[in-house]
Amino acid sequence: MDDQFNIPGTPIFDGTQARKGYALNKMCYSFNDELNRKTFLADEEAYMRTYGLSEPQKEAIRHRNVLELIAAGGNIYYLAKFAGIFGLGVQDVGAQQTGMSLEAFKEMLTAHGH
Amino acid sequence: MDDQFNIPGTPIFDGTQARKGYALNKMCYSFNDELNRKTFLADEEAYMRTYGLSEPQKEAIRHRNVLELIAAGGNIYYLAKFAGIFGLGVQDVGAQQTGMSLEAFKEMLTAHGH
Amino acid sequence: MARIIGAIATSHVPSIGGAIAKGLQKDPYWKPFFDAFDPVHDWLARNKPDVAVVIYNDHGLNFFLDQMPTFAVGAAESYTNADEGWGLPVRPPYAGDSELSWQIIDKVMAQDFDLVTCQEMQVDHAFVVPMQLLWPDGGAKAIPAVPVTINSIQHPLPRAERCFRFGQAIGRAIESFPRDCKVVLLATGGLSHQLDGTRAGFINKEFDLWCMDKIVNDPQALASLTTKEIIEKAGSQGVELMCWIAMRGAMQGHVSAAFSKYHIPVSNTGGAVMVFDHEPVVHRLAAE
Amino acid sequence: MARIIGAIATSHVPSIGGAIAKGLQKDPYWKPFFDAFDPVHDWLARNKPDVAVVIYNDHGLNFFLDQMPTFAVGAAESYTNADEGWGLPVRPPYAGDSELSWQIIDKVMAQDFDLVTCQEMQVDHAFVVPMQLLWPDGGAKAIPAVPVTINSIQHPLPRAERCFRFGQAIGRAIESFPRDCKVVLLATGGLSHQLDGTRAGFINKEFDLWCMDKIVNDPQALASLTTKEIIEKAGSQGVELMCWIAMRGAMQGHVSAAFSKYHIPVSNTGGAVMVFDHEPVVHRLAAE
Ligand SMILES: [Fe+3]
Ligand SMILES: [Fe+3]
Repeated sequence: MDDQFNIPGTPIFDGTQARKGYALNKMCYSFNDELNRKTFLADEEAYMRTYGLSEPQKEAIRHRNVLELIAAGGNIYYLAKFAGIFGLGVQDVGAQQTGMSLEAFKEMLTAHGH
Repeated sequence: MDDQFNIPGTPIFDGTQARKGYALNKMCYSFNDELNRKTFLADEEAYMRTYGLSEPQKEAIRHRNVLELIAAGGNIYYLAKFAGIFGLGVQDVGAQQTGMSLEAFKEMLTAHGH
Repeated sequence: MARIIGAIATSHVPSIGGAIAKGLQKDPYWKPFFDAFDPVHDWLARNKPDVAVVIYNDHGLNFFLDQMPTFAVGAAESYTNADEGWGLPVRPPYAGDSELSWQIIDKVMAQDFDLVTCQEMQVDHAFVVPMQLLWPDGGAKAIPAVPVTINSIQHPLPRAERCFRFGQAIGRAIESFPRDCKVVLLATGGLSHQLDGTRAGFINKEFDLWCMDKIVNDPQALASLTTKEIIEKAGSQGVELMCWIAMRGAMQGHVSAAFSKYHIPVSNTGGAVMVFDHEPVVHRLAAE
Repeated sequence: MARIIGAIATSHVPSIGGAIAKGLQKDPYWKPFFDAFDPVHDWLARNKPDVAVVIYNDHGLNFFLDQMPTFAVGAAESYTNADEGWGLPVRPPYAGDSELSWQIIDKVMAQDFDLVTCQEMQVDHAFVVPMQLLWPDGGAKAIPAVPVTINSIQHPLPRAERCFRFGQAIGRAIESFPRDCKVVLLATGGLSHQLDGTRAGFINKEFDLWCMDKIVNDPQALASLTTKEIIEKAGSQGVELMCWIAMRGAMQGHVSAAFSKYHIPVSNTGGAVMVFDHEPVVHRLAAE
């Protein structure tokens, strides 16, 4: 199915994305487990091979780039576990995707209240 | 829920049975794996403790008694994996439950064709 | 557009797989059962389906009670078989068709069925044995398949009427699939049998023959059965009839029986094989 | 007979759990949010519910895409929390109520919802954070709970209308439960937020306030929203609104808002807390 919603700036994790991203999401899901997080950090390339990531997925992981990861089929909920390895939360992830500084992103969130 | 069907000689694996039998069924489900089958055979009591079986469940396992296992919450599909450890198939299991010899049970099945 | 060209329904008892593994197809006990598949092979050779949707019940290989689905649809590129604990040789993987899987998932969810989607899935004897019966040359020779499971282990089971409507939803999903391809439905399981309790060994030839009659021309008679009635008349594992009912629901055009064979017993089971031709409604209208 | 005495809806963002772990409840950023729970605690102390049914969405702790349910119901004696990968302290287990679980499973399946039943289940921050907010003294002090999940990760999601009717089915199941007990519903998630894409950080105060108005007196206005409309107006993770819609569906008597607070932002989210009183229809009829 195409992204039938077509809402600007808003990825939809549907069957097409789920098929494309399965290996990547499975790897990120494994990061619920601390031992797996450590194994990944000890040898990222080997860990990615074990999970059979595609080359674009590997590149996106190497770049720690959330938009690339989403384009490669990643789902934000599993990607959050990848970000968690580096102590990054949803605001860091939001700042990176919008090209804002963390402070600017936080101010933008606060501004919604007014 | 009670066994709302109340069909003679016919156990119904409903919520009541599922609650009662969870540990037993989980142990039997583990027998899909050959290593687990071997670990069980090497020390049955330890294996049953690991899965937290109740005393009636342990007794039924020790007796290899299918009707007792069902009374203790076992589901026939998982129990079949327990029977499989001893090379017993569904006809052996049927013969045991009906109190027939294997030959008599098979004859009874064949007789249904006429 | 995709077209449902027909369906094949068959028993799936593990000992069939055992007989195949031991090469017992010509053994006096097994010969009448295996011989029934010659006309099925002819039908497949004549009709050349491209892909199969296999409706069956898992027996505790892929699913456990920690997370027990009512209806699940496979959405993988391929499906592995595995050890079920009783020594059947593990079969090589079967190819999936994940495009058709997602077509079914998207369109069936839109019809208010609450699916479980499985991007990874092990298929047990209820999938593998029928595939072996239909394509004896093995996994690589078989056509790609989409596995669909119906819970038959833990009550409450979905009602027969719900399974029938689930099948209808699957049928509509397939027939709106834009790829030009011929789809065959497989239903596996049954007919009457009971493995547990003091009524173990129960088989009901009369009821099985009634089902094999009704499923062609009066499927609503089957869809109207309560779960209790099915268990009374077909035994506690006779609820696998639900898979046949769902398969029949998916064919909403003209259905006729191309072949039908009943043979007692196959292991503990009333063994049945049926082949159905299906002429979809749109094609009939176009021809008129 | 069991009675639904009301409901509590609240955001569940993980950083709330982080703030609790660090004791930041009086911190200027967090104080307005946590202070909103004082009246909620008063409501709980006054109404003394015996058991909670918690409708939430799992974020990839208990469920993965190999087996992704649309609707799942916990049926365990207790529920463990676990590491989600980002350093929240793991909370002690919460007590279940498996009798009520099976009542819901049996009666909701009979209303043609295709459930996944979970006799073992890990509960993530979307269950644990609201339980901490409502019962800050911890797992042992909290009332027993039945977790109910709605898929909000992978499309197709269940439509809002389907979630509303799912809630109605749960409500009927609870109100036919023979045990004399007071049930409170919890809905967790939302309101508007978006974590992914270049629109990340999107919050829609106007829409959130509209939802908080409609959910009291005109829930059908929410149930009629399409998934696309919800994502446009509430962001891609704003679909957690489905949990609120299901909760509201379960209350089919007279509903009034006992308390309501909206606070932007809680992390990336329009933070909302609402408490509802519910007077079941049968009790109203009896009183007339
Ligand atoms: Fe079977
Ligand atoms: Fe959330």
